[in-house]
Amino acid sequence: MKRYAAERFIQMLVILFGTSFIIFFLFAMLPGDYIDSNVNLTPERAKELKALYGLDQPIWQRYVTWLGNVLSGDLGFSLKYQENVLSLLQKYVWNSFFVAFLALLVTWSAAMITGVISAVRKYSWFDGIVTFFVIASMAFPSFFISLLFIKWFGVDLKILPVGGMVDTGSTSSGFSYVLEAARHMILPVVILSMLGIGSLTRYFRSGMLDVIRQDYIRTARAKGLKERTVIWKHALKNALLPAITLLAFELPGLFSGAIIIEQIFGWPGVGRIQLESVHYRDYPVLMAFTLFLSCLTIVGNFLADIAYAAVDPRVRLK
Amino acid sequence: MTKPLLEVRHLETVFYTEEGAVKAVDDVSFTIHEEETVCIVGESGCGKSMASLSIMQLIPEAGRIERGAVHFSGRNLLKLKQKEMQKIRGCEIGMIFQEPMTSLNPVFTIGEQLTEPIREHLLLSKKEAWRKAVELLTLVEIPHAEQMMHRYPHELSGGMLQRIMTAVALSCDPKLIIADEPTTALDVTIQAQILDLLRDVKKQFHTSILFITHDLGVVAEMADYVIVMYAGKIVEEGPVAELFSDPKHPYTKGLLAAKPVIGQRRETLYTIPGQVPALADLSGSSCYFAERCEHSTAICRRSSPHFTEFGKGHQAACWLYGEEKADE
Amino acid sequence: MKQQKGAPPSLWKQTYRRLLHHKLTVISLLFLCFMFLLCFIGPSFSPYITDRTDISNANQHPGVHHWLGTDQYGRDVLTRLMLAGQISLTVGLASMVLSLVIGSLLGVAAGFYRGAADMIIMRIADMLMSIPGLPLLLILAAVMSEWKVPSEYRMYLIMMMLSLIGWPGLARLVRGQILSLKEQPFMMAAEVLGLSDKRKILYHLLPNTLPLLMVAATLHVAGAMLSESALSFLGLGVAPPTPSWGNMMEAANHYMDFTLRPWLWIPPGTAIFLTVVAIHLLGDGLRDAFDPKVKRQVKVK
Amino acid sequence: SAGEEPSSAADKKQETRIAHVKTKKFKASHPEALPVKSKARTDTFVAGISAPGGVFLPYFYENGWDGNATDPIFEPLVKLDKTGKPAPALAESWTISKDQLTYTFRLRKNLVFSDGSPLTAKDAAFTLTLLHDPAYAGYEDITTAYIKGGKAYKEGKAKTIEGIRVLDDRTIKITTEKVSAKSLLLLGGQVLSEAYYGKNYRFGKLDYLKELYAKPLGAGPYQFTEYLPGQEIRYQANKHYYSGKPKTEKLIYKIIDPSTSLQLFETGDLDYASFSPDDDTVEHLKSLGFANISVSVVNDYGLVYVNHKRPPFQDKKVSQALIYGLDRQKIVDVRFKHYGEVANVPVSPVSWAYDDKGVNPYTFNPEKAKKLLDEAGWKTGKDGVREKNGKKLEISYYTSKADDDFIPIAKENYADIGISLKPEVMDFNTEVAKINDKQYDLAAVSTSQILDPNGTVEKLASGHPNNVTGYSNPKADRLIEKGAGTLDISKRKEIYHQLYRELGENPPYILIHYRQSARAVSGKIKGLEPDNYSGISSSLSNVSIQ
Amino acid sequence: MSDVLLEVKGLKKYYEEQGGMRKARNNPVKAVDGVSFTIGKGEVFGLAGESGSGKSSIGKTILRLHDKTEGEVFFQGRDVFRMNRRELKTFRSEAQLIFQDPFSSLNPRRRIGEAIGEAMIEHQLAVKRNARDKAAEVLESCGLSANFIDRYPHEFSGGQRQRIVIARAMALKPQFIIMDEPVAALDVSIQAQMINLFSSLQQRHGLSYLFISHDLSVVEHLCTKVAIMYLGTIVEYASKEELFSRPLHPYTKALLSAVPVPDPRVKRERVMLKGDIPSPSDPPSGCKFRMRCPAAEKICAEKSPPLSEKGSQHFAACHFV
Ligand SMILES: Nc1ncnc2c1ncn2[C@@H]1O[C@H](COP(=O)(O)OP(=O)(O)OP(=O)(O)O)[C@@H](O)[C@H]1O
Ligand SMILES: Nc1ncnc2c1ncn2[C@@H]1O[C@H](COP(=O)(O)OP(=O)(O)OP(=O)(O)O)[C@@H](O)[C@H]1O
Ligand SMILES: [Mg+2]
Ligand SMILES: [Mg+2]
Repeated sequence: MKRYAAERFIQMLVILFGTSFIIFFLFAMLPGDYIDSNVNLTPERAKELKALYGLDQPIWQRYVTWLGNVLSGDLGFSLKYQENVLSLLQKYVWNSFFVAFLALLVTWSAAMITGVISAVRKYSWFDGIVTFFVIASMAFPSFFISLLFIKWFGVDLKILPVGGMVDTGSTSSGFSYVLEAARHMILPVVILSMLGIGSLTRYFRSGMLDVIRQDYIRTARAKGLKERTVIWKHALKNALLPAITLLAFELPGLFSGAIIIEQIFGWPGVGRIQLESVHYRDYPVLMAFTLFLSCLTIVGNFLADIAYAAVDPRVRLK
Repeated sequence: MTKPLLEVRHLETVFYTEEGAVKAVDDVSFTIHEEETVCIVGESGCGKSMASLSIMQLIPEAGRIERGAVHFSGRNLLKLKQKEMQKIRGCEIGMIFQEPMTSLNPVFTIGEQLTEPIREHLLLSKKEAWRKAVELLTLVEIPHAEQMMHRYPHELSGGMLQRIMTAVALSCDPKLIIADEPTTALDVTIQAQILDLLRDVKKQFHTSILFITHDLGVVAEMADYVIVMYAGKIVEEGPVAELFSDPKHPYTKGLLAAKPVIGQRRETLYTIPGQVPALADLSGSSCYFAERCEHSTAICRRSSPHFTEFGKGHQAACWLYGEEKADE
Repeated sequence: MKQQKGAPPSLWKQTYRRLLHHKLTVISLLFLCFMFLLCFIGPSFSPYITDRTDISNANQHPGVHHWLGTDQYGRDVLTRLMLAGQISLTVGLASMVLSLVIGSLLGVAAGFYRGAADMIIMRIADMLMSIPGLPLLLILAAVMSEWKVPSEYRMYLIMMMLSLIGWPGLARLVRGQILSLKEQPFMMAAEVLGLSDKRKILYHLLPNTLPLLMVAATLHVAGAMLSESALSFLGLGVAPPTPSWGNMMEAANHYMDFTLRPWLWIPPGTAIFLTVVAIHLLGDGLRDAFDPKVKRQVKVK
Repeated sequence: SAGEEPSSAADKKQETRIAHVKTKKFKASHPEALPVKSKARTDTFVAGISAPGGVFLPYFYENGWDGNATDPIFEPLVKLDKTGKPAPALAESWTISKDQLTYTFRLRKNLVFSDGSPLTAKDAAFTLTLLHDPAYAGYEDITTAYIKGGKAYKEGKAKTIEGIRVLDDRTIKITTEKVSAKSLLLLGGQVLSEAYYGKNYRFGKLDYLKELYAKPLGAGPYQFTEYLPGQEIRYQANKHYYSGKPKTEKLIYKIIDPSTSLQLFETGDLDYASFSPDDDTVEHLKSLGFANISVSVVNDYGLVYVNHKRPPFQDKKVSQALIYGLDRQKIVDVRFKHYGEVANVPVSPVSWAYDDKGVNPYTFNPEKAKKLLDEAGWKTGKDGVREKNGKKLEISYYTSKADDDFIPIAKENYADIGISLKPEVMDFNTEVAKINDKQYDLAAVSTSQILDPNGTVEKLASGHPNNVTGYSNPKADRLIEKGAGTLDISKRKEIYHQLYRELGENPPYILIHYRQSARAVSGKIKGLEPDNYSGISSSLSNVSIQ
Repeated sequence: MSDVLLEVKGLKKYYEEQGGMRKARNNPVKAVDGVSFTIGKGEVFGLAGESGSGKSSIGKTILRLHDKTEGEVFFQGRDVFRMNRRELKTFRSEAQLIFQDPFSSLNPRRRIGEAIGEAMIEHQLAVKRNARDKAAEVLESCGLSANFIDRYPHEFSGGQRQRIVIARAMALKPQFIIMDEPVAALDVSIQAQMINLFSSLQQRHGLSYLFISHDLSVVEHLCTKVAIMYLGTIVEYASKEELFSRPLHPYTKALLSAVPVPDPRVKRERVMLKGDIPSPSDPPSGCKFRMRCPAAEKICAEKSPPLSEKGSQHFAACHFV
């Protein structure tokens, strides 16, 4: 276990280093830097500012400086937001996290239920309809679904808010705040879930189809267990196993996949920060965010391994 | 002889596949009496498992029981509702499967899997079920039964798992145990242990056993009564001693002769020529063994033979013995 | 099936026969053929092939002259839909082929040779997987204009880049498959027979990953078409005025067009949807059909 | 004035010649049809804002939206009125010396910041000094005000800035070294409290201010209460505001995506929103019933840069042909759907400097364009594309708008006259970088709000460091310099008129459009008069809710 | 003893568990733990023993499908583990392996004609043009119809597939074939056919077999020499007649007595073994069989008995025989 953790850790460092390197140098290939985008600056002023921000140094040196700072725990200072990157991300990342997490929850539970049912009743009308909806939800661009839902639920039916995280000017706190935020979350979460649910449902369906054919399912039936127990206890737990590996890539994916949706719904998440960091060449933010996602991927992988071991006794630690 | 416990009548199980309808079990009838061990032998794919699974109504999705009746303790199982059938499975009829490694759920402990049917059928509390499970494990000669309850299947050897499967099958004191090739995946020395155990259990609990195997040696050790199947049909059946000493059907004869036996040196082995037919290619109106039979005649290819009685319940389905043969 | 006694049908023939057995798959296949014909041959029957702007005819309802109406420049929506289909379908297929080739090559290399190659390929895959996609796209787009890539080709280049960086998933999949295939006795047998690596990879490993690749491929076509539309939303898609289904759907982005002129977005939306559905079903069907071991069971009535 | 419906399409065309049309207003037809959400808000005014960054300190924010967000909090000495002319704000008056170099501001009596602390001329002096600090890295380039001694201070050679003198609590006198039309606004900007922002100030060290970015203190009509990142900015009426506490207790800037602002207005989440109008949008707004709509010309214009450093465009005839050959009316019609007009003068019609008399209107004329190109030596080649000395007339066009209306029309128009247009969409910063490097043929840009007409033309001066079009015209150079070198508006008006005519003859770029914007205000809101120079912020203090 | 074809000396094969969490046990699996034997030309050598005792591992290691851990293997005097690529290739045509499950050792996506032909092409026994005909020839020699060459493996029955696999091996004209439980997956009635085919091929071509099986009755029928394995080591080794008539090692005895006899009248006295086979990654000290041995004593736990000659050409590893 120790050796494993150590191996993982080294791998993680390599990956983090590699990713930061790739992103940094790709970013450097972009024409223009943060200062250049301000068309009104006189060349002298621009030069002054570049010196102030350290943008006049050669790219290598900038990378080394950046790396040094990161290693000493300093992620830098956002040029656009004039704020410490860490505190900046902290402001927004939780909002994204909540939506992403809920979406993950919804995606997985819905995919699990529909996947299992359509596997158990494969080729039934239920299976057909589920398949159809699953593909439909995958087939439309997210901005389109967002606008459609806003139109239906927000403007026409007026049952759900059009955007934001709380009602305008709301001062609610405690439980009513949670309720309010929850109402605002419904559409983004649903749409975000729709994006992922398709492939996952298919995945569960085929995983379940595999499991149902296994001998131990027949044994469970031969023991006279209720069909419910057989499917939702014996079969599902096994079908879940391979899916755990998928989970590792889901979370970072949700963070970066939510950009468009956050934008349209005015959800105060990191999506906009991320986009702006590219648009305005705010490289400390972009780099920090990239590192954050890389870490999430790696940590996700690691957690998936552990979760796998927790669920599957065959790989459990001794 | 004691009274019949299970009577299977004209059972027919059909698989609907791309190649057409496959009669995996074709008009099979037999009876199991109380405290009797009945063995079904036959080659792979001849429908042994499907016959037993049809009794339990656990055949795979693609299959359907098209005809027949299965009377168990006076009830026709095929007419029961799903719920009622559930009460019989695991409770009155226990089942042991071929592959102990894959027949236990890898993600649950032995304890969980063993107490499940006990709680489901005997409605015991968790604690009582646990106690009973430990007793069962001790009964099937598992050492350190308490500890074993917390183990996972992959931590145990095949022989142990098969004993645990036996414990599961015994958990609700069934009247009948169906053992579908319980030792095929095991080594000979372990096989001997399991066979011993089954015999003990039968003596102790007065259960009947439906034992499925393709190993004639095992049959000779276990059976009171033997059924020989070929391509979905029963070709011969009879008490074990009769059948081994005086096989009637050419196929049975072939089987007995083809098997090398230690200490019986032969230059070449007797072989049954040809291949086992694919069930899908068979039509109803011939003896399915005709293609490979040395004695086959025109009638064998024309119509399927009826059973001829030889006394003591020994009968075979072969034109060699039918009256029509005389007519030819 | 009596003719089975004679010359046995080949795997392809069987595959073909199995495909036909599955109605949905056939329908999907036919639909895709129809889509291709529509997009690549259809425009030549259109009187509006020049795609010229004509403000006096802007925003026409669907009608006799313009079956699907016109857009705000007075261009015929149907014609544009077909022209757009050329782009979207090409992009989908091309990027599928590319990422399939790269993904399976790298996956095979990693899985077959293991060792250092495996290590390096998989670590790079990890890296690529953890790089956030959107910034990367923006960067790539900007870099390409820096390199003076003509904008007509840029879209394709972006899609190529997408496949170039999108291989890790597939490579992982293929690698896993290769690893498990390598454990199969028939690979052991190939070893015993002293077959060369080339033969082992080309004739034994790759064909056996085919069902998997089939599904991955169909998923990828759908994915590529959708990401093309997402790219258009970000302004990284095909260069206007060339239409693509993605940038036609952009019309929905304008609230009034969205509510008042559904003929602007319903056709491309439906086209994407149906194509994706068809490709999915085809993928499912192909996977089953390509597997000689799977015998599809007939439904019990 | 009630909403007058234009009767026929022809009339409509006439009316939308916006240069001559005043703001058009449509009154709410059913003010009682207010959405529930809006009805529920009785003491709060909600307006939309796109993407503020959270730095609420003038001169220091890096995000234009933060400017909008700080406007209600910080009051300048001098502001611009509806017509773009300077008007008193914190300064009750100001005088400019004869030589146009010395400015003396006279502050109002008893000014205080929103925390009750006094606001004096010292605060104004502090603000200007702060901007001269070498560590100051904000957007404002105070050196263009040429304050005497400013440079010396910045370089650390002087302890104070010589040109800034506080005469008394209410008077500040600033001496500059060069006449500049920009100076008044630069000098009379928003005032920061020295007591609050200058507490820890040491020369060359401004980091301490970062702590205060999120805790603004000013003397504007509203004071900051709370910022919910990415969601909304909340304000409260400033009871110390010099012209009295605003009538509406609370103000909220809600952060929205422009693609849903109409939806949000419709559901009552916003009390005010502005749109790029078209018939559909205006009709829709009218149909809501509760919206007071005003359609007015926006203080900017759209244009396409032409890179005069590239060979084909060094010939004036080619530039002219580009304009003649382009159906700009069509572009404007598609782009603004009856709410825009073809531009011929590089300043918005709302500016006092606007005058298009005698300026060549460049009416769409492909024949003339062809002739000009012929004359310039570009002969039609085999494939219909003109060529000269073996080089084809292929022109790239950079834009950062994915659905740029210019592309389909221009591509067609130019193809007709033998020019092959290669459009390319890229992200804004890339485009800007390319423009700055003069690596382009044509590039679409849109000006930001024009505060002073000099701003739109100064970069055409051949000596200007930011002359990204590479335009060089001695006559224009002279006029530009003259226009910036005087502060007398009537004189400047004349100068600019001459300049515009000259620019018409020797076009530096392709002017495309003026546009209108539709502003919708919820019927319950009274007193809000958005204008073209300060948006809603100048009338915020008058807003009341019925 | 005539010519020695294959000589195995002190062969060991340990499966190292890779590091990492998934496989936490760090003890190597001692699948083969010091095994020596020789196989002469034309000899059929039987290897029997319980599942997991390392029979297949020996077979695979001899053919260099794995790396060895220790020991040497000589094939016709050449050290198998020192062969270069070319020699290895020749070796591959001279020594062949037939697996237990004929279906899984055939590539499901390859016609059998191709499967047989490609091996011949690879070893220059055929060229592309005549590969088909040669494949057909080989098929016929193994009792299959030549029109089968264009079919796919799944279109055959188990017995036919086994013949195909044999044909594929025979196509390379090997001298030595390792048969790894070649009949275990076959139907009873087909088993006999295969066994007969094996002996006829062996006699016709003067082949040598390493015949791996746990079915002692088959071993007895086919082999000339037999070794019994237990947990990676050979516990007894003798000529067939010797071993079956006079088993020495308690494990061999138990094994023989556990083989069920298809005759209900015969009630044999059975040596019942307690317990299960221990894990090869954690074998008991001393004699590996002692945990289950009915005759085990103290010495068995302390010393592992060497394989020593207990009769003429009859070796056994037990302290008490
Ligand atoms: N899922 C299925 N789909 C189609 N046909 C099936 C299916 N399962 C079994 N069959 C058919 O039923 C026949 C009988 O199978 P069964 O499992 O009963 O044989 P068996 O005698 O138990 O063989 P074995 O000794 O290999 O266990 C097989 O020949 C097969 O063709
Ligand atoms: N590739 C491998 N990696 C790790 N352990 C292995 C591997 N192959 C075999 N083993 C282990 O080595 C031991 C011997 O296996 P082997 O297959 O040689 O036995 P066998 O005698 O052929 O058994 P069977 O009769 O079941 O075929 C077993 O415990 C097995 O688990
Ligand atoms: Mg079976
Ligand atoms: Mg083996």
